[in-house]
Amino acid sequence: MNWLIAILQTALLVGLSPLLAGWLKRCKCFLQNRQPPSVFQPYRDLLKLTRKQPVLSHDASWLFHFAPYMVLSATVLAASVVPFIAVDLPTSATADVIVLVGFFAFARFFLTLAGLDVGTAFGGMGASREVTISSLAEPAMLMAVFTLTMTASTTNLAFAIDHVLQAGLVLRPSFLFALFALLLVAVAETGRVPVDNPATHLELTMIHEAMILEYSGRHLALIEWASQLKLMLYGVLIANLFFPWGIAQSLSLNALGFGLFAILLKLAVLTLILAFAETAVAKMRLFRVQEYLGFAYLLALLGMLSHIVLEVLL
Amino acid sequence: MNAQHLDFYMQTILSMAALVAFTSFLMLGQGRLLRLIFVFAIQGLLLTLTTGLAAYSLDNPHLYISAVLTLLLKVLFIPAMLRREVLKMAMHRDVEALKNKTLIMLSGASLMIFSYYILHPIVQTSNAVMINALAVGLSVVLLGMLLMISHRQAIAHVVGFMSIENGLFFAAIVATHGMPMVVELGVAFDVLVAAILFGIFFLHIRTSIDSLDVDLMNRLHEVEK
Amino acid sequence: MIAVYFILFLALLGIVYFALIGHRTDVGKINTALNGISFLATVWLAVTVLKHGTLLSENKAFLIDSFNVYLIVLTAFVGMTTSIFSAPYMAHENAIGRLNDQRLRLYYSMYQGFMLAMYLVLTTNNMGVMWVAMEGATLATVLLVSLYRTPEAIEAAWKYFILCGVGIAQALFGTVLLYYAAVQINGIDNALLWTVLYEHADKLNPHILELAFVFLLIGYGTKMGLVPLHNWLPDAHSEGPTPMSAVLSGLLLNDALYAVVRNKMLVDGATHAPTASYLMMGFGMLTFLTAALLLHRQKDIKRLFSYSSIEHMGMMTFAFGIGGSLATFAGLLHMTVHSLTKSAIFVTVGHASQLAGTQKMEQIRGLIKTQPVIGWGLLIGTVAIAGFPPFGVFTSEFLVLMATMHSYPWLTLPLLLGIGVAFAGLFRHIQPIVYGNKPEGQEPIKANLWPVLIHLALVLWLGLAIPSFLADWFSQATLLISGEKLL
Amino acid sequence: MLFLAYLAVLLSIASGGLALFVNQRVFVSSLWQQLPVSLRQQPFYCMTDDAHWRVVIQRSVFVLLGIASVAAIIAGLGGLLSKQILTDQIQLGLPWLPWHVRFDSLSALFFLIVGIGTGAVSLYGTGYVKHYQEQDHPFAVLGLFTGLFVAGMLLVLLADDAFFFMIAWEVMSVASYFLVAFQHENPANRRAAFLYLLMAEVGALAIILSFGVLASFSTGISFEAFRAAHLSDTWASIAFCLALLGFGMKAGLVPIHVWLPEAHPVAPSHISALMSGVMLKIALYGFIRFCFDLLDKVQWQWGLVLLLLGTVSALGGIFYALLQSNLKRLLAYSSVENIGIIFMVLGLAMIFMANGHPELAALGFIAALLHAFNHALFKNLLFLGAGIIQQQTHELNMEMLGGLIKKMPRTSVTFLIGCMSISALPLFNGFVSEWLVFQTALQVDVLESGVLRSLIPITAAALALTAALAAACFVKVYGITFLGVPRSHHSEKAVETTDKGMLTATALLAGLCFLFGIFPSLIIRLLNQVSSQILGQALKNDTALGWLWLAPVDAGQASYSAPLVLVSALIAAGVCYYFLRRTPDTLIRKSATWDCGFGGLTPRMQYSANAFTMPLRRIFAPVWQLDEQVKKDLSGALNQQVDAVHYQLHIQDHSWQWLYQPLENGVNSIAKQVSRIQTGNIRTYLSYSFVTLIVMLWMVS
Repeated sequence: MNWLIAILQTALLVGLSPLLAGWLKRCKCFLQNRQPPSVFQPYRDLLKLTRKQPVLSHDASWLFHFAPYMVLSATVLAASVVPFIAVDLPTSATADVIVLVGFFAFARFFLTLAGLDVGTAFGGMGASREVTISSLAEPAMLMAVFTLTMTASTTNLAFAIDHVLQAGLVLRPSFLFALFALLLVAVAETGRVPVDNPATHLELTMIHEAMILEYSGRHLALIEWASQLKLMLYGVLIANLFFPWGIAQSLSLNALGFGLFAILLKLAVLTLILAFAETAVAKMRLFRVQEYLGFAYLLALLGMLSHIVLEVLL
Repeated sequence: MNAQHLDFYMQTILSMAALVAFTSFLMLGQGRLLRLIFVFAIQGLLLTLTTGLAAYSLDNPHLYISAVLTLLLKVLFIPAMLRREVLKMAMHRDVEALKNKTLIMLSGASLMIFSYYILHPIVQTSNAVMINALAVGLSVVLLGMLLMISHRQAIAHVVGFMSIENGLFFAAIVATHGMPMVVELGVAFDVLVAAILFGIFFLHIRTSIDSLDVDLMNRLHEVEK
Repeated sequence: MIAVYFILFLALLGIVYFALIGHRTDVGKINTALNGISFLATVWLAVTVLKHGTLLSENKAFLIDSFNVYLIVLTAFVGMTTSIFSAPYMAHENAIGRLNDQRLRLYYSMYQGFMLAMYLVLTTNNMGVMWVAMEGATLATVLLVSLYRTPEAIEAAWKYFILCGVGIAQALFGTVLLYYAAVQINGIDNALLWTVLYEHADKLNPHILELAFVFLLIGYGTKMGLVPLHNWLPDAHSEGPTPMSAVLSGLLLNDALYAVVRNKMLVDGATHAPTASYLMMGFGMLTFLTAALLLHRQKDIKRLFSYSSIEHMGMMTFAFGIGGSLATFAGLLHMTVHSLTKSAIFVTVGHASQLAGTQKMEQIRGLIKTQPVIGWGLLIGTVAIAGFPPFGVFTSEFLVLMATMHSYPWLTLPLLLGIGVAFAGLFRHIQPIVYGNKPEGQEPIKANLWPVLIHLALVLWLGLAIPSFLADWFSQATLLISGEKLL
Repeated sequence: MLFLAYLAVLLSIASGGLALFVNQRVFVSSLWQQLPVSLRQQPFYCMTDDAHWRVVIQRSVFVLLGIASVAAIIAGLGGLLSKQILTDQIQLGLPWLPWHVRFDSLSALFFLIVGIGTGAVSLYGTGYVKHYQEQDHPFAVLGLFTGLFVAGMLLVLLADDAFFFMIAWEVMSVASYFLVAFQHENPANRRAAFLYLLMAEVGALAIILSFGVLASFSTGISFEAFRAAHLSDTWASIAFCLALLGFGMKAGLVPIHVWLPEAHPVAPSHISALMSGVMLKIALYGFIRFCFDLLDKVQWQWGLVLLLLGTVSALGGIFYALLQSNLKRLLAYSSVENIGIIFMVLGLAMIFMANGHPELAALGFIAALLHAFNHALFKNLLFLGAGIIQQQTHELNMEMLGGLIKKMPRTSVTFLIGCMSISALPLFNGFVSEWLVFQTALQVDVLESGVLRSLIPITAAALALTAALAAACFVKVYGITFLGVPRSHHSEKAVETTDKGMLTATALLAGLCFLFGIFPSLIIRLLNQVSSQILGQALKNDTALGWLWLAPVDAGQASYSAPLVLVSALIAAGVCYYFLRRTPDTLIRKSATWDCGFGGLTPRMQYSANAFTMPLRRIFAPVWQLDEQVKKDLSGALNQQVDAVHYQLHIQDHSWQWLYQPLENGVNSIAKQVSRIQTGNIRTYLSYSFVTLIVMLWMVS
């Protein structure tokens, strides 16, 4: 039973991720008063891509086929770990937050390799920038996550959320810092403005798009889907870790329903904030990104220290 | 105690000691090689007399033998050999200008005092004369080294070396009435061989740097010039 | 006891024989044969000593105890192997015209003369005779140092002669003082015999003995190459023929050390103050460090290894200075392994310099590719002398370190520093010599590497396991010297 | 057990000895003729010609080595499973101190590591040594010292007294020195070898000194006596520092690591595999033995020192690895990084130990051991892979490689697995150990001292940075070396190696990496054994949720189940593959790479290794000493037209400038001063002895 629900929730998460992307686009168009496409446009795109005939370079190796499947399944695994609508599910015990980061690293590893595989300048450029940014972002993210896990004294996401729920609404400075740090990192990791702009294909600025430039057809679909899923995951992570209220603690049907409603609401709000941010700020130079992420790291560090200094009462 | 309480033997020994030390000083200040050699011969002679005296007064026969050996080696053979060298090299005219001679002499005097000073702790154990003799012997040894350090001629070095031997001998004779016979003979043999080797070396050195100035022999150094 | 006379007589015979017909072609073999026989004789002697303990000849002229017996065997052994090596070496030198027949005669006869002096130093019971023999060793070798008659050789020989002569004279003064102190004790005759002196050690006047020890230390220390009395040593080693350097490093230094240690035993018996120990430790440490540093500055390969000899003598002096059973044992072991290794190294060095036609290190290159045997011999020998296990040098150095750690912990630091510096100094020079490509016109030569092989094998054996009989000797000698039992 | 251990040692020595006969065909066959006819009945074919004979000998040498490794592995496993401590004495060494031998589970574990490493090498070696010219690079030397090297490492693990330990230790060092200097015709090797031996010597002296400190507090120099000794805190700290210096120098901690990136690249590849994969672990063993076993108690300050040193090494190592373009040099630096991680978590273990949390200490201890084990696996794998690449392309400079994934499919797969394990991706063994390290670091809440509690998470974040950079670094390695288009004709003409042994060796190691990535609990259970013997404390519930799960501290705190992850990954991949399976109208079409419509893509347009790391180089510039030069060949009117651009990048280690060059200059200048006493003037010499005499007389009187 539990397993079934876990799998269903994962499937739901995976299935809803294009919707989130659509919703985000819609918000942005609305803010930039443009005519928005349908919320379901991403689904259509994916479907179209899967039907198209993929074109591969002569120089592409087996790894090039292989990578998209790897990327997607790693992201799906990550999805299976994160509590979406219900907390105590067996899947969350198979892997904790460190493993979650590991999954993202796994996906990135193959994505960057794929970028290097064909041997174009674009692929290399994208890969190089991607690893740079991620290697800066990862410590900041772990720092932020550690703050929480140390508060809850567990690295298991489900237990952490439980702990927050039990504690009730406690105002913790460390959480504030961690939240901001995680937001910044999430923006960087999911390749949104101001770090990267998924909408552009301008050589000098693109990062994620440069990597996957050679992909087409179903492979492109897989990768697109994976990145949408990644965005979704970060959203869920932030929403459920910091504002877990409403998430289903029992497996009764209405609890689950309420949980679903709650998380969708939170996500909608988060996306709105993101859309605002993306509209407000401009993309920054590549070599200002380290300052941006350095700030994130600083926030995470402050969170950690304030947890150690202010909150642990021995 | 002072001198008039001693028997004649002791008095002679003391005066001999004084003379030997005096000869060393003469050598130390001596710039001309021939005179140097001459003084060295005198010192040998004094040594012979001392040995003979000791042999007579202690009627110890084997000291006679060493006396004869000393006479042959140190008074006749070595001086003659050195003299021949000097004449062959035609160095009998030139004088070696010793740098700050007075300093050397002063340091020689202080060495004498020093050797008394270091032998002083032994005084209470045995009679004074022997200590004095030992001190003279030691100071002769040290003066001999000083001679070698201050002079540049290889011949002077040989003289210094031999006068060190003299000092040892003097100490041995006076303080301990000579070493056992076998040692005496051995030492004498060594001195003989050494003398011969010196002769050979003069030849080689002359042929290699055609001079006997040891300061010219400094090929084997490790100082970066 | 007959063995002793036999050995001495044999050497004497050798002197005369070679002086007459030392230029024949087979002379090298005869030399080897003579040394071989005397080696067997010494083994026999060793066995008898092992059976009956200390031997004293009827006329009290010769004393063979567990301290000097193994040194005698060692001397004979190194003498033999070196003569094996010197046969082809000297033939080659003669062939390329560096030596004429007359000098060859001189060489072989003086070789025997040197061996005679060494045996006499070790076996005699009379410290006066010991002095005579020591001086005799100088006289025998000084002409060999100048054998090549180059200006450098003559200069080196002259320095060797004068410095050692003066030094040894001081040793004689020390002997006189000792004798004087001995004759003070009434009712004691032939007071220069070790046996007698040891009996009455406690009655001797400590002041005089301390003075005497200073003279003896400086005297024999000059022959040992203690800094700052060492200056003659690198010159003499580098300019003489290589077999001579081998025996000088392997034997003469040991015997000088032997003389010092004998006297130290006496002085320790008389003055129950650590003066002698402190003097030796100070000298040892100074010598060790200075030589280790000087290794870095060398250009001539034989000079390099003569400095390493100085360094090791410093370490042994230090070890004996520490006293105590462990350090003494280490010192004895180090004497053995050092002379074995160092003579082996000099053998290879000799071949290497013949191969390259020079002793300048920057002109000797690519030995391994030219003639692997020599190259590897030199490399392994250097590894051994630098104190790497499983060679015996490591064992003794390890023990010295442990002993130092026990008695004077802070002295281990300079010791270790010295070892490190010395190692670097050796290898920075040796590596480019053995490695690299073979330079133009460097051709293999006829070489006899058996001595090296045997020596290194022995050293290796000593490093892995010390045979029981040797351990017994060492422990008895340790008891004799330090007065403490080890095993 | 012990018998097997001895067997392993003897066999490896024997293999070394056998190697000496590689050129002695005539000699041996003459011996053969001596044998009675009855024995000579069967044909002894390999007497026929030299080449054949050489091959046979080389084979049998490596076969012997292989048997030795198998014996070592069995001995190790047996020692770990049977929870007993075996002791013995060999009648060698000093008369009053025979060689003491002790075989406990710690030794057993490292026996296992050595065994695996050597086994792989023995499979690999035969193929690798083929391409050495006999007259330039005699196999006799290589084989002999390889055998001695392995024997030395095994003996270190067996030694139970200071003397024996040092002998074995130095045999290991010296043998490996000769192996580093094996191809001594090019100066780089000579320099590396010298540096290596020098630092090995200094390290060994430091170790001897640390033993000496223990010895002066105890009754003898056997480890039994050491264990009984009780040191004052100061002396214990001194001993600890000396041991850290000695063993750290061998293990390659920053800043005493400089020999490592010099020596590992120049040694033959299978030797660098042994050195980097195994020998560093021996150094680690020595350190663990000294600190956790011989010293009676640990102090938390030591843990702090280790923590900081380890972090610095981890970061420094990976930073320098990132910029290397020589493959083996890069791998060597990444060894520094991994050693840093290990020491870091050892430091955590010490801190917990000293603060009275033995079970957490055990966690850290096991994490360290596990990482050591894993590193041995994948570093071996990577070095062997690098060896294959070198053999096939005669090239180690990544800028000259590329596109090998199509030329050498098998190698590329094994190498990929190696890269994934070393960059700590889930499903592979590297991840498990780093996960455990994080778990250890996150237990700081139990500590009282606020400093530690705030310091340790920061080091954990530093570790996160290290992991991320490692991933970046190995993306670069694999991407530049195997992917893309060949950058030189060397890699253009490269083909897959035909030698079965080399492929088997790498495949074996890759398989192990994967296996222990999926079933870490197998090895962790063995490690528990070790920690319960050394620390007297094992993990309480390492298998609370069943053997599929890994829950080191408490199922409620953290858990990881690699098998389930694997299963679900397969499901996910399978599902999407199923839905996207090739329908006829979506067959893949091959065409040219998109060239933005300009045309004429050349391999030189790809990202190079240096270009790939440029952003990181820019961001972390102060970490390195960079010397970057761009030269343009200008021509045409007013020198406006650029014909070619030359780019040069030279990376220097900071420690050279601050630590090593001053030392060298110091020694040289002192030596120069001292050498002034050798003036060459005899009168000066005479005055030396004169003055000495005077002074000493004055002193005694």
